[in-house]
Amino acid sequence: MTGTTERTRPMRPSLTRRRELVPPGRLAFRRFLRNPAAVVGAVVLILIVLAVVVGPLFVPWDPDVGELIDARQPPSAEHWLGTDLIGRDELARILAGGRVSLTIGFLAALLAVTVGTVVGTLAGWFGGVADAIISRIIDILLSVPAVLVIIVFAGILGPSLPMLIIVFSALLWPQSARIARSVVLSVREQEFVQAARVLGSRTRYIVLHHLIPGVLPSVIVAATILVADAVLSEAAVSFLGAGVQPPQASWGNMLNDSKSLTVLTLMPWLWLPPGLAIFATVLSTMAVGDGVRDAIDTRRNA
Amino acid sequence: MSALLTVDDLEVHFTARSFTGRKRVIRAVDGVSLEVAEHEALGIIGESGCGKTTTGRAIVQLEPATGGSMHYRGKDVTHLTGSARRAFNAHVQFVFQDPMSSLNPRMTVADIVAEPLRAYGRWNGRAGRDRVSELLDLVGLPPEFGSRYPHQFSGGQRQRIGIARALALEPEMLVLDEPVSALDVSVQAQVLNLLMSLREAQGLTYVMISHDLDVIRHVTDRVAVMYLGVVVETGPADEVLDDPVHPYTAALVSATPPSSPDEKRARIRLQGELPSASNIPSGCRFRTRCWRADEICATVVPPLSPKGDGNRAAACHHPLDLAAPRLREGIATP
Amino acid sequence: MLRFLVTRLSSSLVVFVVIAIGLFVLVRLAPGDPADALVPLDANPGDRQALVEQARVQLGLDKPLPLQFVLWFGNLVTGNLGFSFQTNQPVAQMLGDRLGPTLLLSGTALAVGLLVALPVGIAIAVRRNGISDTAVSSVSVIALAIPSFFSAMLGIWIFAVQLRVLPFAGMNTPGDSSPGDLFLHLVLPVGILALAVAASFIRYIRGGMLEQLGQDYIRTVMAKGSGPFRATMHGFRNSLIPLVTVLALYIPLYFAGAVVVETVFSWPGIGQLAINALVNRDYPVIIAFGLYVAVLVLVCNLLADVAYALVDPRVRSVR
Amino acid sequence: MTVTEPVLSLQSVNLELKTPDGYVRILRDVTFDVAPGEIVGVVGESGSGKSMTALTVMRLLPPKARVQAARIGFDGDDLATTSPRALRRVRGKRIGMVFQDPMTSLDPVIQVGRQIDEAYRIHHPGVGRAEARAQTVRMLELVGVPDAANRARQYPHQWSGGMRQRAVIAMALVNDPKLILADEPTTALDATIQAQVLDALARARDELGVAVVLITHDLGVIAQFASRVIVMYAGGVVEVATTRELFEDSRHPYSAALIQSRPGAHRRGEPLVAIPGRPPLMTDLPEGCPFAPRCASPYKSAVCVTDRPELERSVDGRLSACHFRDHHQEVVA
Repeated sequence: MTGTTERTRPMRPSLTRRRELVPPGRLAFRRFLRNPAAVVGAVVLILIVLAVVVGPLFVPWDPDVGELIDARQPPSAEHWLGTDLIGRDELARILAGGRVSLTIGFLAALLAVTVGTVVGTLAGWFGGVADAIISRIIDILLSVPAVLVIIVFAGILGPSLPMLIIVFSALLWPQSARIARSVVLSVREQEFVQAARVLGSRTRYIVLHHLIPGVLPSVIVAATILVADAVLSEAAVSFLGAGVQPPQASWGNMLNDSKSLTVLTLMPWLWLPPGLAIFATVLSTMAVGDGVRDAIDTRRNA
Repeated sequence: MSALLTVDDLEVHFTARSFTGRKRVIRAVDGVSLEVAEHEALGIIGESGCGKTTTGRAIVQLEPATGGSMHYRGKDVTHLTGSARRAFNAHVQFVFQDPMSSLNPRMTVADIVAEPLRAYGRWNGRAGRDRVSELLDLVGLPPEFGSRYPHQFSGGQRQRIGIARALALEPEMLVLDEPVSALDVSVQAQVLNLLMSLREAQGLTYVMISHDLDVIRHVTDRVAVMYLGVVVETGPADEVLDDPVHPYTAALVSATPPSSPDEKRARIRLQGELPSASNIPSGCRFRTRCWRADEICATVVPPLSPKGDGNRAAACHHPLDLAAPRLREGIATP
Repeated sequence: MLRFLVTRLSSSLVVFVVIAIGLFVLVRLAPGDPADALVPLDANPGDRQALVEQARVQLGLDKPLPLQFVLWFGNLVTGNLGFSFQTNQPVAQMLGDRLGPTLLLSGTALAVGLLVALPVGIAIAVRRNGISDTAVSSVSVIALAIPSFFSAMLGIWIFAVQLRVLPFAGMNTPGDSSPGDLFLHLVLPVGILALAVAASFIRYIRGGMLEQLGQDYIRTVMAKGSGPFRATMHGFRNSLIPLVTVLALYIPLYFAGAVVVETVFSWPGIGQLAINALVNRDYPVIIAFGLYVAVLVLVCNLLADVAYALVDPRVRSVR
Repeated sequence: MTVTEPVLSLQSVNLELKTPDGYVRILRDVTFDVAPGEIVGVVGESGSGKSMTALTVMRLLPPKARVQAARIGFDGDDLATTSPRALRRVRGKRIGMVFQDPMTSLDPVIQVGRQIDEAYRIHHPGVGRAEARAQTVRMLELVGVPDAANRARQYPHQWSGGMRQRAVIAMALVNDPKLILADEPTTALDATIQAQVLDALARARDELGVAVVLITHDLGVIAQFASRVIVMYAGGVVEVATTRELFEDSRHPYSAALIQSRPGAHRRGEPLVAIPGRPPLMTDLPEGCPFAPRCASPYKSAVCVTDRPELERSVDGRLSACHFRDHHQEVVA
C-alpha cells in the first residue's frame, strides 16, 4: 500500500552536473585529458614510436655499416646527428636501436603482463594453498634484479635477444601478478560478485562482466610501469655488454663505446641522443601510467 | 503448516590460518535448526559474530555447509552445484546489506536488474527490457533510471535496485541480510514499507536477518535468537521479545534503547564479551556471561526444548519464568 | 615467532639449493667444454687430447652428473668456489676482495639516499599538493626515468670534465690511499646511486605517510591536543611497517644499480668483476656471482619478514 | 536568562569545506547551548552536519575549511577567535572527544596505556611516567576496564571494540575536562556492548560532572541518555527541545516524522510513516526550507518554498525552524 503511494511520487536524484550521466569509462578518459603531464607523455610516446617505425624509411644510411673515412664526424647537414667511431650514421642507429629497444620493452612487458595477470587472477580467485605458494614466489622474484640475472645467463650461455625477452618477462611478471591478485581479491570481496552467483550467473559471465572490467584498468597501469622498467633494464644490460650485441644497435649498447673518456669528453653527440631517447621514452611512459591511474581512481568517481 | 524450508543441525565451519601458519577452526554456525513455513516471515536476530548472516548465506548456497542438512519443499538442498543450484536460486533469492558494494559500479541499473534474466535465458530483447521497467516500477523507481549508474543514487534507492534484482526471477523466498541497517533512519521506513507491501502482494516468504529488534518485531512473524553459532530461543516475535525465556534474549532486549523516554526497561547489563567462535565455552555457550549460570551449565549442553504453550522453545537450563511480570514494563534484575 | 623464523629459514635454504642446481645445470648446458678451455690452445694437438682427458678427470667431469653436483655443492658450502679460468685465483678470494668496495659504495649510497628521502618524503606528505610537493615529486619521477649509466656519464662530464672538481673514476688516485682521496672518489658514484634510492623512497615514504595521515587515529592524536609534529611522528611510526619490508626487498635491486655504476666509474667491486667475467666467459666467477645474487635476495627476503614481525605488534604478539 | 552559564554556546556557526567544485557550505548558522554537566543529544541523518559541528568546535577540520561564527563560547573563551596554539591547550584538556569507530581511532603500534599517558602528559609537562600512568589506570577503572594496570600494557589489537571505546573515553576524561564531544560513540558496537559503553559515559558524567554532547542517529539512545536534544537537518538546527518535549510534542515536521518513522513507534506490520525522498545535497539546497520537498505537514504552503525559516521561539517558548512552529502544537493537542 505504501509502495503505491511512493510510486505515484517518484523520487528523482538531484543531478546537479551533466557529467554525472556519463558512463564511468568516458569520465575516466576525460579526466586523463585534463592531466597535462599525461597528455604530453602520450604525445611524446606516440611520436617516438612513429619515429622508430617509419623514421628509417627516410634516413638514407645503413645503421649497421659505416665507412671509416666518415668516422667521428660531428652533426652536419649530411649526418644530422654525426657519425660514430667506425663511421656509421648516428641518426640511423638511434632509429634502428629504438626499434630494438622498444620491441624488447613492449614485448617483454606484454608477456609479463599477460602471464602476471593470469597467474595473479587465478591466485586471487582461487586462494588457498596455490595462492600462498604463488604469493611467496611473487615476493621472492620481486626482489630479484633482472640486470644481474641477465649477466649470469649471458655470462654462461652467451647473450641473445630471445633470452633477454624471456628473462625480463620471467622477472617482471610478479609486479603485475601482485597487482592483479590484490585487485581480484578486492573485487571478489565485493558483494556484487557474490550477488552474481546467487542470481544464477555462470562463471563465464561473472568473469567477463564483473571480474575483467574490474581488473583491466589496474593491469593497464601495471603494463605501462613494466614497459618503462623493461626499456630501462634493456638499456642497462646492453650497456654492460650482456644484451643486444653489436653491430646491431640498441639505445643501451650505443652508450657502451662512450665509456671511453675521449668519447665522453669530445663527442657528446654519440652519447647524449641515445641517453635522452631512453629518458624521454621512460618518462613519458611513466607519465601516461600516472595519468591512467589517476583517471581511473574510483574514489573520485562519487 | 507445511515447512517450505527446513534446516537441520546446519554447520558452517571455516579454517583460518594465522601469520605463523597455525590453523584455527572458526565455528561460525554450529548446529542450527530452523523451519520456515510458506508465506511466513522468520527473523533471525543476534549480535555480530553470532552466525546469523552465515546461516542466511548458507541457505542461498553462498557458503558451503560443512555439516547438517537443508530441505526445500522436501528436496535436499544442502550441497547444490551447477544447474541444480541455479534452479534452486530461481526460487530463493538474497538481498545484501550494503547496497553500494552489491551493485557493480560499472554497470547501468538496467543491466544490473537484467543480470538474473540473462543468466536464466529470460532476456529476449523487448520483453526483457519491459520486465526491467516493470521491476523498477514495482520497487518505486521511475523506469528511466535504468540508464543511470549506481553511484548516482541514494542508499535507499540503491537498496530498491537490489530488491528489484532479487525479484526478477519471481522467487518464492527472499533471504534479507540486514536490508536496512546501512540506511539513514528516515529512509529505513521507506524500504521496510516496500518490503512489507511486496510480501503481501507477491506472497513471498522472508528470512530476515537483523540486529535491530524493532525492525524484526515490526516485520516478522517468528524469530530465532542466535548466540555464538546456535539458536538459543525461538517463538512468535512478539512473545519472544516481550517475554524472553532465555537469559541472553532478555539481556539483548534490555540493552536495546527504548522507543521513548517514558519506556522503562529492565536493566540487565551483561559482563564480559562475546567469546571467540574458534574457542567456544563448554556446556552452555552463554554461561560465561550469564548471571544464572551454575555447574551444570559448564558441563551439559542445553538442548532447544519447548517452553510454554509449545509455540516457543529455548536452550537453557535455568530459563526465565514466563509468568513473571513482562520485561518491557520493567523489573529489576541483577 | 621462532617457529615462523625456522619455517622461513628452511624454505630459503630449499630455494638456495634449487638455485644452485639451476646454475649447475646451466653450466652443463653452456656451449664449449670447460676441460677443453683449461688446456692451452697452443698445446701439441696429439698431447692435447690426453691433456683434455686429464683435465676432465681432474675436474671430476668423468663422474655421473648427480655425483658431480654433490661434490660441487659440497665444495661450495665449504667455501671452495673453484678457480678463475682467467687468473687461476680462488674465486672465493676474488669475491672476498671485491666485497669491501661494493659494500662501501652501495651501503653509503643507501644510507645517504635514505637520509635524504626520510625528511623530504615526510615533509612533502605533510604539505601535500603544495609547491614543494609538486616540485619534489616531479624531480623524483625524472630521476627514476634517467638510466643510471646515463646520469653517471652526465655526472662525469659535468663534474670531472667541465668543472674538474672530482676525479673521473676508480677508488683512489694511484699512490694516494688517504681517506680524503677515497672520499672524493666516492662522491660521484654515491651521488648517482643515492639519487636513485632517494627518488624511489621519497615516493614510498610520501605514499605511506599520506595513507597514515588520513587514518582515524591521527585525528584522535590531534584531539588530545598535540601539535602537528607529534601527530606526524605517530603517522611515521605506522608508515614504517610497510617501509621496512619494501626497503629490505629493494636492497638487491640497488645492488644491480651498483653494477652499472661500478662499471662506469671503474670501481673495483663485485659488479665490475662480474662484467669482466662476462666478457671473458669466466664460468666459475659467473657462477659465484650468481650464487652471491641468490644469497643476497634470500637474505633480504628473510630480513623483510623479520623486520615486518619486529615493527608490527599485531604480528609480534601472535600467540 | 538561566542561572548557570552554559559551558558551550554556539552562535551562528557556519562552515564551508573545499571540494573539487569549489566551497560548499556544510553548516548553516548552527546555534545551541550546552549546560554544565548535562547530556545533550544531537540527532540527524548522515550528512546533516552533526559530526562536522563537533569537529568545528575542536577545529579538527580538513585543510582549507572556512569557519565563520558569531561566537563559539566555551567556558569563558571564544573558540572562534582562539589562536591554533591556544586551541591545542583546549583540545584534550578542557574538551575531550570520543570518535565513532574504536577499531581505527587508536594508534595500532602503541600500547593503549601509553596513548592515554600521552594525552595526560601533553597537558602536564612536568609530570613523570609513573604519575601519568596512575591517572591512566584510574580513568580506565572509572570506565569499567577490568585489570586496568595490566591491560594498559597491551596493544589495541588485543582489546575488543567495546574495551577500546572505553579506552578512548578514558583518554577523553584523563585531564578532567568540562565537556566531552562523543561522535556516534556506539554506532559501531553491538547492542549489549553499546549499553555497557553508554553506561560508562553516564557514570563519567555522574562522577566527574562533565557535560556530554552525544551525537547519534539513534533516537532510542537519545531517549535513554539525553536530557535535551538538538535536531539537525541539512547543516542547520531545526529544533531544540527537552527529550520529553521532542518525543511527545515535537514542533518541527522533520523531528516529528523522524520519531514516527521508527518501527518501535508502530504496531506490528502496520505501514510506517516514511519520509519520502532523500536529504538534499549541500551543493544543491532548495531556496526555501530545506525540508520542504519532503515535508508532509498539512500547513506546508508557498512560503516554505520561497523563504527559509530561522530557528526561533514559538509563542510558548519552544525553539523550531519551521514557519508554522506555533501551529504544530494545535495538531498534537
